[in-house]
Order: sequence, then structure tokens, then C-alpha cells
Amino acid sequence: MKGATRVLMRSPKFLIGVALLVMVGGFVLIYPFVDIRDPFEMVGLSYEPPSKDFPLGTDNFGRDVLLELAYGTRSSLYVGILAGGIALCIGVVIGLLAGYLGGFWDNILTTVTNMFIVIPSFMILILVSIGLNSRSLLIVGVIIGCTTWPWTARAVRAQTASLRLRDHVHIARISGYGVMRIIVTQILPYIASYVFMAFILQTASGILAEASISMLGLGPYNTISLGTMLNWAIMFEAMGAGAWWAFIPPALLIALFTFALFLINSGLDEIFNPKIRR
Amino acid sequence: MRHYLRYFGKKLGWTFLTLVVAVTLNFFLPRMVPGNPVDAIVTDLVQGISDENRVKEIYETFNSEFGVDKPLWHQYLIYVRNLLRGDLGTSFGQYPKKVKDILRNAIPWTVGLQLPAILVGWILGNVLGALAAYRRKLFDKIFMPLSLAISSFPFFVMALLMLYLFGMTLGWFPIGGAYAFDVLPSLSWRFIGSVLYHYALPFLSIVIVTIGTQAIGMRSMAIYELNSDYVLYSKLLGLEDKKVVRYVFRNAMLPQITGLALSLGTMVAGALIAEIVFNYPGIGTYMFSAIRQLDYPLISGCTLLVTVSVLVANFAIEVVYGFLDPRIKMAQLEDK
Amino acid sequence: MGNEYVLEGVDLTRYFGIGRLRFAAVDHVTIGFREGEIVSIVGESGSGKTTLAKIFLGLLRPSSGEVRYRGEVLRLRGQRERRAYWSGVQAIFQDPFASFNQFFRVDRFLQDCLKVAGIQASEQEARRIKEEACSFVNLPYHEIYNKYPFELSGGQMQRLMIARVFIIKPSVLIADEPTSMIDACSRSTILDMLLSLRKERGMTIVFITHDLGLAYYVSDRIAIMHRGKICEEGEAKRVIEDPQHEYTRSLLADVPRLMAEWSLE
Amino acid sequence: MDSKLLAVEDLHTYYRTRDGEHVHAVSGVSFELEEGRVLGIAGESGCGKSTLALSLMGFYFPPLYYKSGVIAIRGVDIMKLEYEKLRVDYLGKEISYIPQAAMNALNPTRKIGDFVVDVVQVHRPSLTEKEILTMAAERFESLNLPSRILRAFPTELSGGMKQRTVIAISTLLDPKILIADEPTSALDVSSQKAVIRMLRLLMRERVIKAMIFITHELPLLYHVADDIAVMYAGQLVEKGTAREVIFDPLHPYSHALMGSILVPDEEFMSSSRTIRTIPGAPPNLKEEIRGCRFADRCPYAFDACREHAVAERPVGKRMYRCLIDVEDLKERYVHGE
Amino acid sequence: EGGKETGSAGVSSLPRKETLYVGGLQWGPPQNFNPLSTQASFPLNNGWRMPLLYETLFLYNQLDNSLEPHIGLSYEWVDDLTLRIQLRKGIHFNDGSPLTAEDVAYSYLLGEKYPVPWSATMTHIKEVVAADDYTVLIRMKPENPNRLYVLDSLGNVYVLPSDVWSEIEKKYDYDGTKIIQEFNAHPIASGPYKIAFYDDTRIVLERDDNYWGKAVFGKLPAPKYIAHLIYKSNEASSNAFRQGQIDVNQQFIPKVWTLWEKGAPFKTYLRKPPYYIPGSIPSLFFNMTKKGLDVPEVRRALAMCIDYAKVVDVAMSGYSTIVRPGLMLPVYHEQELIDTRTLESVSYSFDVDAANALLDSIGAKPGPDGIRVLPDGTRLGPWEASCPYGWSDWNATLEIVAQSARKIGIEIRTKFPEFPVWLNDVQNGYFDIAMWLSTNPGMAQPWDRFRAFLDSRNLPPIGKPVTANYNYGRYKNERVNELLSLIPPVTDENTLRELYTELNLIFIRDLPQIPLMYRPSAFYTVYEGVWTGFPDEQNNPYNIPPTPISGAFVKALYYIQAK
Ligand SMILES: Nc1ncnc2c1ncn2[C@@H]1O[C@H](COP(=O)(O)OP(=O)(O)OP(=O)(O)O)[C@@H](O)[C@H]1O
Ligand SMILES: Nc1ncnc2c1ncn2[C@@H]1O[C@H](COP(=O)(O)OP(=O)(O)OP(=O)(O)O)[C@@H](O)[C@H]1O
Ligand SMILES: [Mg+2]
Ligand SMILES: [Mg+2]
Repeated sequence: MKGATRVLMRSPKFLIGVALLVMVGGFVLIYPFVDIRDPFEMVGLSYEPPSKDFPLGTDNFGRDVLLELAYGTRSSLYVGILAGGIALCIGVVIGLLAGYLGGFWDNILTTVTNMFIVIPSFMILILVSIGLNSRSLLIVGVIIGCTTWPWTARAVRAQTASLRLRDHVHIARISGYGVMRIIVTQILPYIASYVFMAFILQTASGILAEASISMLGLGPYNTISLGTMLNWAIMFEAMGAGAWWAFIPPALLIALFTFALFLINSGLDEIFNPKIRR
Repeated sequence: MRHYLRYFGKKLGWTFLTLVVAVTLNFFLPRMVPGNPVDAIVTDLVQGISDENRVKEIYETFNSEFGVDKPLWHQYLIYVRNLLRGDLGTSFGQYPKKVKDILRNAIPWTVGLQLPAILVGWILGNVLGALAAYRRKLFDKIFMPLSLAISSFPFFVMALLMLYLFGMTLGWFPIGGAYAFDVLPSLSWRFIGSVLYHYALPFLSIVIVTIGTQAIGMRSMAIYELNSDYVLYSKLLGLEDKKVVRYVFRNAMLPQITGLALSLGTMVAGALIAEIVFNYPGIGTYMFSAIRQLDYPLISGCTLLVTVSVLVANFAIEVVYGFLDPRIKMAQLEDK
Repeated sequence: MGNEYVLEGVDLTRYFGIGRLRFAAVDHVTIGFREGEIVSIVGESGSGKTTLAKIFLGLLRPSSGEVRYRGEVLRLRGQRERRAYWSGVQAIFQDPFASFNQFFRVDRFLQDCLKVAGIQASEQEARRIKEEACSFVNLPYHEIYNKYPFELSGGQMQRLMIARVFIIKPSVLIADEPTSMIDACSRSTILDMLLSLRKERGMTIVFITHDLGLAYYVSDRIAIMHRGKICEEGEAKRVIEDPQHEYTRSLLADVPRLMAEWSLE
Repeated sequence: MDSKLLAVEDLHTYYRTRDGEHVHAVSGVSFELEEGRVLGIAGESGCGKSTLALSLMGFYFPPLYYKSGVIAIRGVDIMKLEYEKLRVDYLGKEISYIPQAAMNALNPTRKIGDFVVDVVQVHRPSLTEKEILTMAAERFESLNLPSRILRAFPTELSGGMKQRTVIAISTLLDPKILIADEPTSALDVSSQKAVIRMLRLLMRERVIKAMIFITHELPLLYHVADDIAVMYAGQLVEKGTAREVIFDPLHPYSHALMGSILVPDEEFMSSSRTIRTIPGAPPNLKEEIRGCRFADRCPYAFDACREHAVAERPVGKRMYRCLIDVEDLKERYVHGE
Repeated sequence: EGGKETGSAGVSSLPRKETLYVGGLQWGPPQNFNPLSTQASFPLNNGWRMPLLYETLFLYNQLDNSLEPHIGLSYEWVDDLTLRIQLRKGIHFNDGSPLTAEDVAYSYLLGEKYPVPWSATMTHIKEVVAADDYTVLIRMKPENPNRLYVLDSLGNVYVLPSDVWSEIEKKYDYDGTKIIQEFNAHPIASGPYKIAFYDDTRIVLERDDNYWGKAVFGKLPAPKYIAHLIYKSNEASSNAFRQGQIDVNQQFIPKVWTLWEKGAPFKTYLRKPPYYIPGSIPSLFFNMTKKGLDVPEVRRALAMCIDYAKVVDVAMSGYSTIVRPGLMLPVYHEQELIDTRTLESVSYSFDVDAANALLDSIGAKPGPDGIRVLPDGTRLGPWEASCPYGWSDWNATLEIVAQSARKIGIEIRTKFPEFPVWLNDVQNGYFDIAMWLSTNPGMAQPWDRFRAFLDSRNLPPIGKPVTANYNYGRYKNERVNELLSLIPPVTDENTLRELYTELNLIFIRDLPQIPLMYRPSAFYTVYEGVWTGFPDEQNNPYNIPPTPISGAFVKALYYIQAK
């Protein structure tokens, strides 16, 4: 365990990933205290180029892009974490049950999981988003979470199925433990690192999914998120107006986020998956 | 062989079941929306008509035309029956066009754009990923973070940035559409040239992102394989590196095929948004406008089409894969 | 005769796989264990030893046949029945490294054993029992109680497993190759401990191994297992010195020994 | 021409772990292998047997690294050779290797026959594919392997078959020196015997000039090896003929090891033996160990043991690594201290 | 049906100098070329009367709210209920058959038989008869006459060849829903263009060189082809326009002046703000059945707190003048109809303090979160203000409204659903605040604007859709209904002024809607890099209205020249 921390500290990928995340996270958390205006406030004219007043210019509504970025990143992160959390919970529960129970339940749960994998979740996402009349960050996060869990479920199932046959699980069984207790104490700790990595990936994909559906205009109302910022920029022709500041920063931030999370993930992967490392 | 057939029989049955679920989701999910899409069509028609009965009459005609006056389950049955006859219904938004006809126009563009792009991206990504794993050193040090970075770009973000940079700012490429505004489809060089020119940017944006994603997967697969016992053993028997590397690539490539099957859904869906950004007349664009107009039949048609193609692709890849990789063949035979 | 067996398997069969690949890992095995004896089940890799052990432990359901514990057919329905059975029949597995939950400290592991044994003791009393168990297996409790399993050596882990059995006091212990993963020098320690367990507790021990020498060393009776079937069973000495079954004979002939010639022709 | 087929001198190799530490898995191993002899290497799990075997091949894969020492095949230090020369002229042909993990030693997606062709063509490019396959089929049959295996994928074989296949492939080019790392561990006793029989045959026919046989199963080693070296924590602690080492061990560790042998043999078991046990565990190879590596577990150890590195001590043709004199040791063993 | 189609000419490319590219009039793929369908594609889209394929009797000119002769030479009221129209002679359809009064009568009557775009008008008409080959008489129903609608129809009803369409009627067995679905890929029509090609990305018209107008006007329209490129989104279309791929563009382009800042040959009708001429009045609609919103003072306070200048600048890119209270467009022929001084008494303007004071005066005190609560406990918000998604200028406007409202302690949240969802909600009365606009310019304005906003006759209850007009908020006022029925027959200027002034007075007092801006009925932006001579304010000798291709704008096609 201590070794793992040491290795982590040496993994440049992990460190850079964390550094990026901390930087962005710090900006998101601190900036709104520095600049206490309402991000919705239309302080300037539309698409004012970067200036002293507006370090990143203004968007189509004449809002300060930098301030919006702070709030938008926050929302994106929120959706990502929420979606990641939900996807993780569903995926882990289904994966654990399928993997541990085996047999009939495994067949059922695996079939459901595979269905969700093969039916592009993005399609479901679109269909559900259209169906919902009022969309908030919460709802968007929940539906993303509810459609992206199968990858986690599948991986957790595989791990659980192999752990189930380990002797310590047998020992636990002949110690008379119940199913839930075995799953929680004997299996969960072993896949914890994996689950954590899955969470990171799910968070990244949650951020992406939010951005994607917001881009399609199916994002949350009354909310600034990186996706809705892009959506506005496109809808209000930032590109034609040459207002690069309205869409490049959110686009890059989305990429940056995913990048940081991917880095952290592959850093962790090297530690938990020794064979990958060279 | 019998077991093999049985395995695929099962697989096929399973695929069919998924299809049924997909069809059902496709029907019900968009119909969760509170509004009645007929309103939109009829509103224009009845604007200013003060005779209430007249208005009602027109409404009813259209309601029954679209079958929205029947209970949902009944509509579903009709939907399934029509599907079996190859009838995807009539578009609300482009009334009275048939969804089938709309999709027929869109499919060639989407397939023409995405299939080559995804395949090229996949192949290049794998080759580069394998190289990175093998070469390591500087190549890997630069390439690896780069592809990680690239793969962090969602398709549409990449499309957006490329459009802005190469289309709007530098003006190297057209900024949208499938062919130039002043040519008409025909078998002329002018037209074909124009199509290719317009193809470049959307194609590249999909290829680049796919390369990034695939390269990462391939790299770690290849590294895993490079560390395996058979590599050591082969080398200790004096096999030349070239040959060993070929073993490794092949073995690392094979799991990537399943990866391709599984990520097809994500890739296709992602590439659809790239279509929208480039105003490419493919399914993505139609889906986008269908969403705007709440055109259920068209939305259902698009999502169904995408889902079915992903399903079919998955199935096909699974079949092919079994033949390519003896390991999987064994696993398939043993599959419960 | 049925009554003298503590644990008994009647016509046990277990299939794995389907279709062409279906085969019997355990094939119509009937075997019983008497109070206080050590029976070795010997067989090469894949002969179905572990599968048989798991059936006896109730971890696997036999495809046909039944397990009888103290004359009664084993059903294991409900938590209570399971607890009762497992407080009477316990096991040690092949791989000590895999037998421990690496996330719990030794003390917690021992504490759980107390629970399984149904001992409700005060903190002091519990500690005394734990210390006693540790000293039985020659482990200093105060040194290891706060350690994680991965901080112990294989031999120490396997000894802790025995300590577990010491606390639970089952009447039957199924030891599935308990020494195969630890070094030769520690192996003898483990064997000695098992033997003394039997001496002190009169415990029935089912000893599973692929090593004839080991079986010969520890057991009263030996059963030879081959492709899921028990092909020969009898007094240890008799089986080794006067093997009846063809397979046993060839097995004995192929095992390298030190004193006898090992014909390579 | 040096009569010594293989001479290893003060070989040091180490693994670099993920957190940058070094595991000195082979530290200061020297021995010589003469033509016609089989050297057995015994020792418990983790003592460095496999690492030594790999190190002898003369070329290194991360995370295993070469530190120092000489590996001379007929007087040629293969550590000084160019990689290409080593690969074409030595590997597989002069010195060959049977890996411990035969399960994964074959490329899962290549038919065994194709792999055989790949291997042979490196060293004998003149042979046609057909000739190679005929040759391989013969060798396979001598190991009771049907020649149809050549057309099979490794996944279609059972564990034992795989192991035998690997043995067949490793010996296909009639290597002068064969390093067999627990070649029979996955086999049942009768297959084990067949394998040993074949290896013996190859030796007798002088196809293989010398062999290093690694196992932790002492009774087996006794029958296979002419000489036995006992390894402990990366070092050889004792070396001698098979009979000497098994029945008259010198080093306290060997002594304990031999005392733990169990065989289904009335005569041996009842020869008023007490099963000997050693408390404790082998040292951590990550750390620099100054004194005798066995000192912590040795019942006879005294202070000096922990302070000074212990050199190999020759006793006639034998060797052992202990500060205590031979006579002293024997005395103590008899008294069973 | 559907699919690709090439016209007789078999065009494969469109020479830039012979093709007029238009944009912004068609967004989806072509659906049909049926003049009876409300879903018809360019150049037949409902709402734009483009006399390119089918033609109307007269051409509406938005500049002076007049009808210019076309097929019809003149019209006059014979009595209170009868309109007589004199047709031009020598007009023929493109199949060579002559266009006669019979065809006109037939076309009108289709509106009675089937649901077609002019069916609403036909509810006021008793009969349309051909007095002779070139004279048409329209007789209104005595119980329900409406002069304004009848006049409006002159610029709205397409004249179809009766023989061709009776065949079609027969083909579909006189089933209206089928008839309006006829795809009509090769229209037999009287206009100067024919359909040459269409697919999902463009519709191409080719000039008919046998057009009857050649003899009458002495020349043909200049462009040999008119091509409408179909874009899937605003931005794609406006990007194409920026690159000079569209000549006449009917599309909201933010900051349109940036187009010509660098000297590129773009222009709008006016060279200075508001650039376009106003055509309708997007307004904030209140649901009068919602508690809190039913209080006139609350609505008035909202009206006073909105920063109209910001709406114009930020949301509308300045394409409007600052809105004035009332429902009259800032154009001469409408402003003439009201007495501004009378209206001053009820007028309001942007004044946050006054708005706050007004709310204070009715006892609406701010709660702990700053949101006011009425004395009866009704919290002023959260209310959802909605408009369809993707209508970017409106989305921005509502954002501004929401921001403004916060300043006076009213909580408004924006919501932009898809159009059909939004429409359904709004029609059924499931909304708080919505944004919608008035009906298009035409001969029935401004009366029709008031009718659409305020008419509460036959108003369905909440839960049933309002379809006959736009009174989605269920505003009820008997006097308004009365005024609405009084206006249509009136011709006397003074009486009209009185009536309109009263209507405005009631409107401003009750504020069931708050006008937010003036919106052009058409965004007329042209590129003169290829074709020149498009009309603008300074150079418009032929009085051509800036309504791309539609109505009297068609004249422009005869005057433009390729560079
Ligand atoms: N869960 C399972 N599913 C399928 N096959 C199994 C399963 N468990 C065991 N087998 C098969 O049953 C046979 C007997 O296995 P078992 O583990 O009982 O052998 P064993 O005698 O314990 O061998 P070893 O000495 O290697 O432990 C083997 O061929 C094994 O592959
Ligand atoms: N890749 C590696 N990285 C770090 N340490 C290693 C690695 N491989 C082996 N070791 C260590 O090197 C030492 C020697 O290992 P080796 O595999 O040579 O032992 P062995 O004697 O062959 O054991 P066995 O009988 O289990 O095969 C062990 O302590 C082991 O932990
Ligand atoms: Mg076993
Ligand atoms: Mg080894």
C-alpha cells in the first residue's frame, strides 16, 4: 500500500493529471470568490473580444466568458461526478451481483448489460433527453449515469466472477457469511482500486456526454456548463463572428478535463496492472 | 461445428432479443414527450379559422392519419407491424415524406463518411499504438501523451476546432456540406472532386480522434503481449525481433477487434455530431433536425438505424473474430 | 457401517461443461471418514480432488449423490443449517496467499474465527483464546496481530489457517493440499501441527494431496483418485506396499524415490 | 578447446522493481558444467532458480538486468557477443531453454507447426518447411505426442501436452546445453517419467552435451542429475554429486532441506528419520545482506555469520558455503542439535 | 415521390453568373411543391408568397402596405360585400393553357373544400364567381364579412390551373388530406420559373423562357437559375453566406454590419440600425390564469423593468428600434392609425425604480431571498419564461428578461424546449410566460395583430389548445372583442383611428402581452459580389420591398444584373 503511493508519486502521468485537475479545480472553486458577479449577468455587449475588463471576452449574451467558464466547469464537473457516481453504483451493483451469484441471475444481468452496451447509449440519451420536459443538471447527470453504467458492470462482473472462486471467498463462505457480507467484505475491497479507476473514466465520459447532448441542445436549462457554452457559441455563430474566445476555451477545457482524468487513470493503471508497465 | 453453430444460433437469438428491446425503447422513449406533434403540423393550417368545428375536423383527420388518437400499445403494435413491412412511417417534420425515403438519402453519406473514417482511424491507430509499444523511447514518450490528449477530444470538439482552424480561419477547406454549392450531383469530375474536397475535414476529424483512442488501447495491449511468456520463449529460441513483433501485433490486434465492435456504438454516435458540425447531409444531421421538430418517426428511424447497424456490426465482428482468434473460438465454444 | 462415518459421500458425481465438453470431474465417488482418522486423497492434477473437497464442504452442489454428515443427508438450507454444518466441518486450502482477505488484519481474522465458533467472550477472554491459538501454531500473537496477511510469509499464513481451525474446533477438517505452496522446510511444521491437532482434538482430517510420500507420512488410510473416480482405498501401508489397482501400481512405479531404483526404461 | 562446456563465474543479475528497487536474485553464482553431465539445481520457491536459468541464456529482458560475471560457453563469454551473433549462433542451438511456465510459452494464435518452422528456419535456413515438419513430427512422437499437434493451436492442447510440446521444440535443434526449468512440474508422474526418459536418451546419444535441470523435487533430481547444486537466496550454498548432496548434505540449509523429503518408501521413511523443520523465512533479496544469507534461520549461526560474507569452501570436488568446518557440522548433525 | 430528380434541362452545374442563390427560406429537405400544403417547400413555403412557380392575383408590397397588379390588374368594392377583380389578358400556364377567371374562382373554392393555407379566408366568403373570362367577383358572407381578410387574400391565394387540379382531386377521390399531400414534382403553373432539380441540399429553379410576363414586362427575370441551398442550421447557412455562396439571404445574422466592415459587398435595406424594416412584434405572453401573473401591476412592473435597449443591442444585434408601448409597428401607415397623445396616459418606459415602487405600492414585499411576495402570499416566481429552442435572438431576449426581473424581485427562469413541445404547452395553456410574435404583415394588419393577440371569442379552456389565434394566455375582454368586430368593415380614417387608439389603450393598460422588440418579417441581406442592383433604402426607384423573393420583391429579379 505504501509502495503504491510511492509509485504513484513517481508516475509522471498521474502527477500531471492530478496537477491539471487541481489547477482547473482550484480555478473553478476560487475564481467565483474573486469575481463575485452573477455569471448570468450580461455585463457587456455580445462577443466583445478579450480585454482588460473581460480577460476572455464576452459571449453572445454579453456575459463574461471567464466567469462563465468557472461556473460552467463546475457544472460539468458536477454532472460528470454525478453521472460517474450513478453509473458506478449501478454498474458495481449489477456487476457484483452477476459475478457473484452466477448462473441464472448472471445470465439475466449480463444480457441486460450487453443490451445496454450494444444499443448505443448515446441514442438512449438523446431519446430520454427529448422526452424530458424540464432538464436540470441533476436530471441530465442522472440520465447520463443511467445509460453509461454497462461498461463498469461488465468489467466488475468479470473481476467478481474470478474473485468468487478465490479461496478467501470460500473461507468466508464456510465461515457462514451471508451473500451481502461476502460481497462487501471479501470482494469489494479487491476491486476497489478498479472501481476507483472506473469512476474516473465514468466521470470523464459523463463530462463528454453532457457536452455532447448540450451541444445538441438537449442540455440543462438555466445552467452554464461547458456543453451549453459550446451550444450557445454555435447557435449564436461565434465562429462566423470570429469570436474564438466563446468556444475554444470551453472546448479545450472539456478536452483538458478528459485528458487529466485519462492521465490519472493510466497512471493508476500502471500501478494496479503491473503488466502494462514498461 | 455443431457447437459452433449452436453458439452462433444463441448469439443470433440474443441479438434478436436486443433488437426487440431496441425497437421498443425506440418507440416508447420519444413518445414520453408530453406534446402532440400533430399540433405543429396543424397549427399553420388552422391559423385564423374561427370555425371551431372545422378546426376540430382538421385535427381529427391528422390525428388518425398519424395514429396518435389510438392508445399507445395499439400504436406500438402498428409500429411493429409496419416495421416488419419495412415501413418506418411518415415523418412529422417533413410531412408527408416517408422516413424510409429520408433515410435512404442520408445513409450513403453517413456510411461513406464514417465507415472509411472509422476503419482508417482504427487501422492507423493500431499501427501507431503498436509502434509506440515496440519503439518506446522517444517515439512513445511523445506519441503516447499526444494520443492520450487527442483521444480526450470528443469528436465534435475536434470537428469544431478543425472547422474553425482549417475551414474558417485558414480557408483551406470548405466549411460544410457534402459538395460545393454550385455543383449538382452527377457523375462528373467536378462533382466528385467537390465531394472529396468537402469530405476531407469531417473525415480527418473522425480519423484523428479514432486514431488517438485506438492507439492507446493498442499500445497497452501490445505492451501486455510484449511482456508475455511466449515472447520471451520465442526470443530465447533465437527468433528474430521482426517475427516476434509480428506475433505480438497480431495478438494485440485481435482483442482490438472486439474493442472495435464494442466501441462502434460510441464512435458512430460521436461521429454523428461531427456530421452536424460540418453540416454533412448524413443521418446525424437529420436526427438533429428531427429532434428539433420532435419528429418521432424520424428520430425513431434514425436511432433504430444506428442501433441496428451497430448490432449487426457487432454480430458480424463476433463471427469473424471467432475465426481469427483460436483463443476466442475456444471461449465461444465453452460459452454457457 | 454407515453410522460409524462422521462424514460420508455416497455416489457423488459432479459434471462440468456442456455438450461435447461435458465431463465428470467427480465420478460416482463413495467414501467415508471415521471419527479421528486421517484419510488422504491422492491424485494427480485435475483428478477431481478439489472438486470433491468442495462438494464435501457444501461449496459445490453435486450433480448427483449425497453427502451425509453424522448420518444425516446434508441439505444446507437456511443460514442456521449452514452455520451448524460449518462449525463441524472446516477446511484449509491449497494457496495460503489466496486464502486470506488481504484487507483485514490478523487480529480481525482471528476475531472472526471466534464468531464462527460461536464463542461469545469478553475482550480479555477473546484475547486469551487468540493467543492460545497462536501459540499452538508457534506464532507470537503480539507480533503479528496487527499485521496484514501480505506481511506474513506463506508458512506463517498457513499456520494461521491452522490456528483458525484450532479456534473453531470442527470435528472434520478437510485440508486441500495445505502444503503445496510453501517451502519444503516449513511444510513439515504444518504437517506436525495437523497431526497434533488430531491427537489433541480427535479431529477427523481429510488430507488432499498429489504427493504420495506426504500421504504416506501422515495418513491412516489412503484413497487414490484418478479421473474423478476413486480407484483404490485402504490402509496407508497396504496401499503403498501392496497396491491392488493397476493405476496405483503404475503411479507407485513412476514416483521417483531415493532408495529404490527408478527404472527409466 | 576448453573441455568445460559452460563456465559461469561470479554471476550477478537483478530485477528492477516498479518502485526502482533492485532484487538481487542471482548474486555471485559460479559453477562449471562439463560435457556429459547433468547439473541439478535445487532450492525452494523464490530462491532464484528460474532467474539463474534465464540469466544463463546471455540476454536480458527488463525487468531483469545483468550486473556482472562471466558466462562462457566453450570459453566464449557470451555476454560479450553481439546480439545478432548470440541469437543466430547460440540461442536455441548451442544453448536452449525450457521455460517453467509452459502454459503460456506458446503464441496462442499461431499453429504449433508454423512456430516450429519459424524457429528452425532461423538456425537452419536451408531446410524446407516440409523437412522441418517431418523432423518435428519425429521428435514429437518420441515424447508420445501425436504429430497432428503440429496443426493445432496451443489453446487446443491440455497443460501436459503443452509442456511436452515446449520440451520438444526446445530440443528440436539438438542444443549442446539444455537448461530445463522445472520441465515436469505440470505433468503427472507417468508423463514426468516419459519426459525424463527422453531427456536422458538425448543425453546418452550425445545430442545434448550437457544439461541443467531445475526443480525443487529432490527425489526426482536425485535420479536425473549427476551433480546437484543447492541454491538459497540467490547463491549456491552447496554443490556436489547427487548422492553426496542428498544423503550427506554439508550446509545446514541443505541438511534441513534433505530432512524434509517425504517419499512413499518404507525403507527411507522408517530409517529412524525425524522430519526437520526450519523456522523463519528466506531473507528479502531487496536488501543488501552482509553476512551469511541463512544466518537468521540457522540453528548453528554465531555472530560472525552475520557480519562477514561467506565464501564458497571447496571440500574435495564438493563445495559448500558456511563458516563452520565440515567436521564440526557433521558432528552437530549427528547430535541433532 | 421524393428522391432525386432532374428537370428537363438536365442541369449539372449552376453557372455562378446565371444563378441567383437564395437562402434562409427553407430549412428542411423539400417536402412537396404543392401550393395547397402548409408544408410546401421553397418557393411555395407557407407564409412567403413567392410568385415564382404559382402566382397570386396581386403582389403585396410591405413598404407601403399596398397590392400591386400582377395577374389581377385592378380590384374594387362593388358594394359592402362584393369585390370585383379585373384580370390581365394573355396570361397562360406553362403548359400553354390560358389563365382565366374560372381558374381564380376554382382556386379560391379549394380553400372551402379542403384545409389549405387560405381556408381561413374562405370562412368569410360566400362565393367566388367568374363574371366573364377576365372578371372575378368575390362575395362575402353577410353574417360574417371581413374586408381585410378578403383583401389580404388577393396577395395570398395562388391561382392554380383548374383542369390540372380537378384531375388531382379526382385522383385522390376528393380526400383533402390526400390532396394536400400530392408531391407535385412538376407543377403546372403560371410563374416565371420551373423546378429544375431538387435534393435534400438544394432546390433549383430554372427560368421558363415562355413566361407570359416576357411580353407584358418586355423582359424576363435576369437569373436563369434560382437555387436555394438548404442548410441544417443557422450557422452553416450564415457561414456560406459570408463566403459569398448566397446572394439573397433571409436569415438572422448576428452583427450583420461586420459583413461589410472590411469592404465586402454585402448590404441590408437600411445601411444603419435597425438595418431591416419591422414586420412583427415579438412579445412576452403571460398566462393570465397563473396566480401572480394575473395581477396587472405585476405585469406592468415587469414591462418597466426590462431593459429594452439591451434587448435590442444584445439579443437583436440592434435590428430593432426600442419598442414603444402598444401594438403598432413603427411604420408610417400604422402610426397614422393611433393618437399617440391619448396613449401617453397609460404609457410606460424602462425604469427599474418605478417598477419597484409599483410593486411596493401593491404590497409585494421582498422575501428573505429577495423575491417579492404578494400580500395574499403569492410569491412572484419562479416562473418559467419559454420560447422554442434554437431561436437564438429570442433565447437571448428571455435571458435578458429573466435578468431584468431579478432586479425587481421577480424570479424568472428560462426554458427552451423543442418547438413542438413548446407549442403544445403554450397552446394548451401550460406555461407561465412565453415569447411569441404577431402575425405577418399584410393587408389585414394591424387589425389581425390585435385579433391574434387579444381575441377571446371561442377561447378554449386551459388544457384545450388555442389554435385560431395566439391568445395563449387566455386574456378575456369583451370590449376588445367588440372592437375587433367593428374594425374590418370600416374605411373611414378617423373612425379607424379612434378604434385602434382604444384597442391600444386597453392593451397598454392590461398588458396581457409585453411587446419586446420589432422584428423584420424578413431579414433581407444581400451579397452583391455576383448580382448587383438589389434595392436598398437609398436606391430603390421601383419601390421594391425588401422581402426576399416574396410579394412585390419579384420585380427586383428584372432589375438585377450579373457583374
Ligand atoms: N468451476 C469449474 N468449471 C469447469 N471445470 C472445472 C471447474 N472446477 C474444476 N473443473 C475441472 O474439473 C477437473 C477437476 O478439477 P479439480 O480442481 O477438482 O482437480 P484437482 O484434483 O484438485 O487438481 P489440482 O491438483 O490441480 O488442484 C479439472 O479438469 C478442472 O478443469
Ligand atoms: N519480475 C520480477 N521483478 C522483481 N522481482 C522478481 C521478478 N521475478 C522474480 N523476482 C524475484 O526474484 C527472486 C527469484 O525468483 P525466481 O523466479 O528465480 O525463483 P525460483 O527459484 O525460480 O522460484 P520457483 O520455484 O517459484 O520457480 C524471487 O525472490 C522473486 O520474488
Ligand atoms: Mg486442487
Ligand atoms: Mg522458477
